[in-house]
Amino acid sequence: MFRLEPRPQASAFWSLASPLLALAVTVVIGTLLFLALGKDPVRGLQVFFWEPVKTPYALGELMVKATPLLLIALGLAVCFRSNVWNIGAEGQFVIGAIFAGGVALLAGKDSSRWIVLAILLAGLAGGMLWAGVTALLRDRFNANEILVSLMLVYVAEQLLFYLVFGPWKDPGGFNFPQTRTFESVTQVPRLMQGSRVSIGLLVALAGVAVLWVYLFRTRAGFAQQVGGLAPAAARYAGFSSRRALWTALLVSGGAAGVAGALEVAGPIGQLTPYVPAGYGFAAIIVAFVGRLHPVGMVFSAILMSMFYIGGELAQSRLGLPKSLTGVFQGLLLFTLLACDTLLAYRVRWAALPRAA
Amino acid sequence: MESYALLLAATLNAGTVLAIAALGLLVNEKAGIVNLGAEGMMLCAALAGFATVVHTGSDALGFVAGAAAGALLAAVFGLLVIWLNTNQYATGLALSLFGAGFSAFAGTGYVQAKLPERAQFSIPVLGDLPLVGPALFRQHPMVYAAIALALGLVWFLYRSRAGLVLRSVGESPESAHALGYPVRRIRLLAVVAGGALCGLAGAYLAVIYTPLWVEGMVAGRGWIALALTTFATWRPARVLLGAYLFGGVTMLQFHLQGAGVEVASQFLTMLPYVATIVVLALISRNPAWIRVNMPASLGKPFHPGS
Amino acid sequence: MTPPRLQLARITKRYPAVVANDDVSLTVLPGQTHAVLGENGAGKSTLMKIIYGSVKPDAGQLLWNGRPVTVQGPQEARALGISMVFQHFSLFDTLTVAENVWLGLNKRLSLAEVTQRIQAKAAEYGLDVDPGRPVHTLSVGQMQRVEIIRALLTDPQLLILDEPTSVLTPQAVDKLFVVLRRLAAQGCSILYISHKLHEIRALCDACTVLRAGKVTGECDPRRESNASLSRMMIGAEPPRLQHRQARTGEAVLRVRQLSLPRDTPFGTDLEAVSLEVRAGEVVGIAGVSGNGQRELLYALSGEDTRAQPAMVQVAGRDAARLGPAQRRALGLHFVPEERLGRGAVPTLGLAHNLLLTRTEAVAGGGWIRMGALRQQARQVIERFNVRAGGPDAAARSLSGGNLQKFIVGREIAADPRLLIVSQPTWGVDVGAAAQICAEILRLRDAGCAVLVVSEELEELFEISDRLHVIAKGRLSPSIARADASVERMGEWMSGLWDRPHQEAAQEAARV
Amino acid sequence: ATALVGCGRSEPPAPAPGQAPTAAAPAAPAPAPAPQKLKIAFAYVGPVGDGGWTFAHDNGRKAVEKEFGDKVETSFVENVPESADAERVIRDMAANGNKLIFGTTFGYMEPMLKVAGDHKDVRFEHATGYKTADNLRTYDSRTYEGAYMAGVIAGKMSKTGTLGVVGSIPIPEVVRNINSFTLGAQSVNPKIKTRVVWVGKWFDPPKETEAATSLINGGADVLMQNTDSSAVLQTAEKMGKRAFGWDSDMTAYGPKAHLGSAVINWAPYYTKAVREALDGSWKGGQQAWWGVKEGAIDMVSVAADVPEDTKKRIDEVRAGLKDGSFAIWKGPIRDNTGKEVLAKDQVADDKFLGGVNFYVAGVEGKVPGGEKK
Ligand SMILES: Nc1ncnc2c1ncn2[C@@H]1O[C@H](COP(=O)(O)OP(=O)(O)OP(=O)(O)O)[C@@H](O)[C@H]1O
Ligand SMILES: Nc1ncnc2c1ncn2[C@@H]1O[C@H](COP(=O)(O)OP(=O)(O)OP(=O)(O)O)[C@@H](O)[C@H]1O
Ligand SMILES: [Mg+2]
Ligand SMILES: [Mg+2]
Repeated sequence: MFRLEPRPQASAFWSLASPLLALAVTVVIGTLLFLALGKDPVRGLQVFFWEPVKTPYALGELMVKATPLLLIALGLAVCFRSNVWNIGAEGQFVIGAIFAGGVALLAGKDSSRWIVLAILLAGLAGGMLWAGVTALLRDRFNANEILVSLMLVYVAEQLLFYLVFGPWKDPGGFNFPQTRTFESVTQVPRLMQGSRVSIGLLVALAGVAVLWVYLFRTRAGFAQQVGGLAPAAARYAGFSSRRALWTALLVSGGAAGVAGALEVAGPIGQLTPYVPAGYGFAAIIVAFVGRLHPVGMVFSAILMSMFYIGGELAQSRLGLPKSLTGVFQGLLLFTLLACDTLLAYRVRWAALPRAA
Repeated sequence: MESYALLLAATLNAGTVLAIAALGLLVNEKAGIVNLGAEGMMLCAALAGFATVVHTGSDALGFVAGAAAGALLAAVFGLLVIWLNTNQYATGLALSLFGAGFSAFAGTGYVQAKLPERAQFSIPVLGDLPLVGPALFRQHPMVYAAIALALGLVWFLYRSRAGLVLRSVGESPESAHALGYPVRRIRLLAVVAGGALCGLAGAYLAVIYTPLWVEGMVAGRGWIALALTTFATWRPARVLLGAYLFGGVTMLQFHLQGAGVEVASQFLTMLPYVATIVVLALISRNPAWIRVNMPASLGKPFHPGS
Repeated sequence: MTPPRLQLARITKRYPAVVANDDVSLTVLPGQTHAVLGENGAGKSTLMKIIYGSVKPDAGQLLWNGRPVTVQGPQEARALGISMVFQHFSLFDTLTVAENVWLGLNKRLSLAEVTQRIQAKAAEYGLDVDPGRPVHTLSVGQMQRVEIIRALLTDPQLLILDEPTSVLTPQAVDKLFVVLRRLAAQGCSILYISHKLHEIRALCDACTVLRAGKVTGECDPRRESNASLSRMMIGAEPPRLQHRQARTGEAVLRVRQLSLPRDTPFGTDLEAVSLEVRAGEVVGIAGVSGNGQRELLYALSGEDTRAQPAMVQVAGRDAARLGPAQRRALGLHFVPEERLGRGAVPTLGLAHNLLLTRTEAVAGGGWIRMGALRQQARQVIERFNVRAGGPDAAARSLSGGNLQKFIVGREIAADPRLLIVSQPTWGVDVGAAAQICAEILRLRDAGCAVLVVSEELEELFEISDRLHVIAKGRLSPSIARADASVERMGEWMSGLWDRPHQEAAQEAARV
Repeated sequence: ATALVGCGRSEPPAPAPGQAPTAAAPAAPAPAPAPQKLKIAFAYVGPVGDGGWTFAHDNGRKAVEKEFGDKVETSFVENVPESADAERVIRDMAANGNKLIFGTTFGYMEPMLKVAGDHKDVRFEHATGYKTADNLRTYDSRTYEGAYMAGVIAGKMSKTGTLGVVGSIPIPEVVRNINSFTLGAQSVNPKIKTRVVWVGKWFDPPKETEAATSLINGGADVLMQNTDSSAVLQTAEKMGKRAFGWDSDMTAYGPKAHLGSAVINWAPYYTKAVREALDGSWKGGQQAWWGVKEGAIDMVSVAADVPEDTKKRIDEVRAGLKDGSFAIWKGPIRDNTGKEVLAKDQVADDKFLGGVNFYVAGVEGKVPGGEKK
């Protein structure tokens, strides 16, 4: 029988090794899955892990996909680290997109380039507002934030549908449920020619740096996390749990809202019913796989995007169903959680007690 | 009149899936475990149940397969959460994502497959009564089974010793351990039983309620079921009531649309979710009340010192 | 000749960090009341849990009535006739007394039968409890009665009691001893754990002393003195404290008619609590736990800010509405009784744990200067002789006593005007306890106002200048240490400070 | 948990999932004599197994493989969200040597336009859109013709005089179908009423079931749906009412309830497009809207208990649509507020049909998000 023995101190080695082990296990299971499906596993792995980074263009697309995931995950990390279980980032993303879209629709041909800033700020405000509803209900009514934030996703989506089917519908669009295409002046500036990567990537990377400093080098960030690690200690120290709650939700809502703004004012360019693309949910995995660490999340966002893109490529190249992506993502999170046990515990082969 | 009787019937039917799943989650939570993977379990179970009926033609086997699928996934969740002490929320989310992905992946061959025909159900004599007959006595047996399950759980939790042990494990696993109860095994059992019930709900959805398999067909019912346990302050009879209330609101949106109420359909579609939020807020308002009813160790890990 | 009731032979139990029991042997005869004595962490509870089957030994053998047995679990232990009352209650707050008892019985009884048996047993031993009441509405003493009745209902041949008296008034202790003596007379063996020497001398007829997991002595306690027992226990007599006369200054803490309704269903209401702590004195608050200490401390530390502003005054300012950080700015520092999880964050390093109450290493804009922080931690570690892996060692990797030293050190090094300490030496070995008490007294002599809340009367007698007693959410008047006796304090712990002495003594025995 | 699992719309013709033609499956060892195969790619919005919209398109793809054998090489990517991902997928298709690319949902319009601008040598076909370019053209199906024929049967078969429609999303296509269904019913029973319930999704069988139940409870006894599953038909079967199959022949899902199925067949258009691409006659900038006339739409498997004169009426409608002698949208037509939208004998053009955003008289309620009056 093996036994788990708690370590006095979390293992530094395993905090790096565990994600790698989890990835390795996922790859092994994936290989078996390819074999079971009668596909060449080498080709399969190539499609998932090599093709998405093969060319500069492919790399750029990887970044386009990874940017909103990373941005949302950064915000969620603040939540999860402070024990606030916001799983409604998708809704905050949608409301951010709606607010940003609203501003973008106001733009005319002669609007200034600065309108982009207004759009991003509107996204920020929208995301914060929506997360603020959850915070308010939690703060005032003690309502469980998991359920409230999740229910609000559905509400946000319906609001979006209402707008694009109703008041904001493109008058010249043959009644299709979508707004006008935004003026090109509202386009979030691209980083380079020939790639869709926008300054959103820079925003996300700046977010990584800011979050690192906030979490590990400021007293406010420290106070924020104590509530998650030991709520009684936070109360003892006088770190307000209400403040932590509001900060967590506003930061993560704001991040999701900005991601929504970047998405509609970037690659999408208009509001459609298809704005909610599941980033808010996928970012939860990104956050956990990245260990809620700013740098870790950069890697996990890239990894997760590889799974998405690889899933599409696996179809066109290998004829495999796309749902493989979901299977891989779920597996990775499962194995990571299991491997993380090694952080806090040591595995021991224990002899059965001798009854001598 | 007639149309209200029918609305009631539809409500009972719509509430049944939620009721069974929520009662399963209640069993979990009474033992102190929150399983956010309900949606994933229900999806896999819906597929398992549906596929079984496609191949065997037997509804009963379909229910068994659904329950087994739910139980199996719950067991994996339980092992991670109870023995490896992984975070319950994160593990549940992983289960939800995995279940959605896996069922979509494995279910591609069953989309739009056809189930054998089956007879209408009606209780003799009672089913022929005017108004109440169609409203109450022409439902699938599972509708009555859900009610029986709720009553059975009331008895089990509050009258039987086994139920007391279950509650004690959710209240204070440390004390239960000290008294010699195998806390982790009891919790696993509760998680598996809860998973089986979620699975049964999923199978009922795909085999009877909408005899179809479609990816993502549970469409958030797992999450609503989770909300219902809090909503009902962890009491089986209230869970049942909540499920019907929710089923009622769901049906009401269509009823209102049909009745020509001039509200954008999106706002009506929002209704069940908004209603959940509002009720959740009202219920949670009194922390003392929640504390007395909520299993004290809910969501917290338990490490037995050995 | 009848075989011994219980024989332990060469029991060993290792934990990752310590050997909790090292080659322990022990014999209990039928009808014997056998004490197991030892300082904190000596391995007493571990040994008892091994007997009760809830912990598996790594090596060694157990003989029950002469036959070797392996006890697989508490259920089996109870079937053999072994019952245990735990150091930390194993009760379920939201369940009723009868349900709690039911859970501790093996037999397949109905709840109604259990209720009936509880009433019968309670009447037999004069332990009154109401089987229908939820446990969270009971006082701590009543809770223990439930534990004891639960144990008695299994008709044990061996009853294990792990520190049963730490939650009882002296009078209630006497009452418990009556019950135990009666049990022993009926042939039931008792294993009695305590580190209160006088109790052991009064009750037990055999004693095994443990130190660091090893048996260091066996004796008949009736023939020993406190000093001799203490030598066996810690290898020396406890150091005596230097206690100088207090030179008191102005009042730093003033509590006036503090009334607060409980904020959880399991709490206690505070009723018109008034007290004053002056600079340069140590005021002690005695009382059985669960009588409002927790609520009072929350209201004083700033973790509960519901009181009217003037009800708590720190350094002359209305402070009842201020949070902990604001009160700290006024010079109030607080050491809570839970070290791990409240006084310190278990997973964070010691340096980061300083940040809970200290801000010296925080620069403008909230920037944490890691170097300065580590340096500060190193200083605390050195000054207070904390044994730890360094400033980055996780709080949970420290032993209880060392963590307590670190936390007390953290607060003392802040140079407080008012220090509030809860259970300063709870679960700390004698050496560390003496060091902590000495530090507190040194602080007092330097002109700091100190308030100590403790359940250990001896400790309060040693360090306090004045004493209060808290009972049922009310606070007694203060009494000078010289005027306080164990007996009197015991009466007060039942809330009877306004009754004549005679009547109070009788009442106190009943609560 | 996204609300729009996102199926373009509508559904497939003919064969049930199992027996779909496996096309160029055993294309032999393929010694590759053809130096230049035409690579064709399809971007699908849903899963090919949805038995609905995407399934129908995939049947069209299979028909192409069958028709052209080893002259072509097809591939597809399913479940491509109508979000920022679409552009990447379509761009990847173009970059990988595909010379003809089909995008099968409205939401790919902007991405396809962008990619088409960057890949002038690739031909793009976009279903249900309205924007075109030199190398991008659109195609769609006149599903409303099927809805009209269903209406004719429904008008005859309804005993209560109330029809029910489970609507997905109130875009003009769906509103047009509801109206055409009602117009068909009124052609045989002028007093007929139609009730509409929207589920807000293309594909959510449990919701469709609930909506159908609610319609039946409200008195409707013949149902039609403009959603992608067979749930409505199955509900009608369970509750002893009648209903239609949509997009594919759904007889098997409700043998007793089934009145007929309005089916779409993409094969004719796909075959034509590929042939043009192969022989070089393919031209961009066009908009194709095919219906009964081109064999892209039909009403099949009409129930045995439908009276002969109704069946004859269907045949007449079909013939009339084929030779152009019959128009469904011909004045006078009033909306349900009484306003005349088409004057007497005026025939609606495609532009008018593309903008239908009102209910005709006889349909109850108001189009969600419809024009403010
Ligand atoms: N992946 C992680 N997950 C959770 N907590 C982390 C993680 N990485 C670091 N931490 C915590 O954050 C705090 C700061 O860690 P970090 O590695 O950023 O700084 P450091 O190593 O203390 O300083 P420096 O980088 O200057 O050496 C530590 O308390 C550490 O426990
Ligand atoms: N589950 C456990 N895991 C690791 N170490 C343990 C465990 N239980 C006890 N220990 C350690 O074993 C030693 C003996 O603990 P034990 O509880 O038996 O002491 P004790 O004599 O009862 O002390 P106290 O007077 O404080 O009750 C201590 O050092 C303790 O930290
Ligand atoms: Mg570092
Ligand atoms: Mg102990």
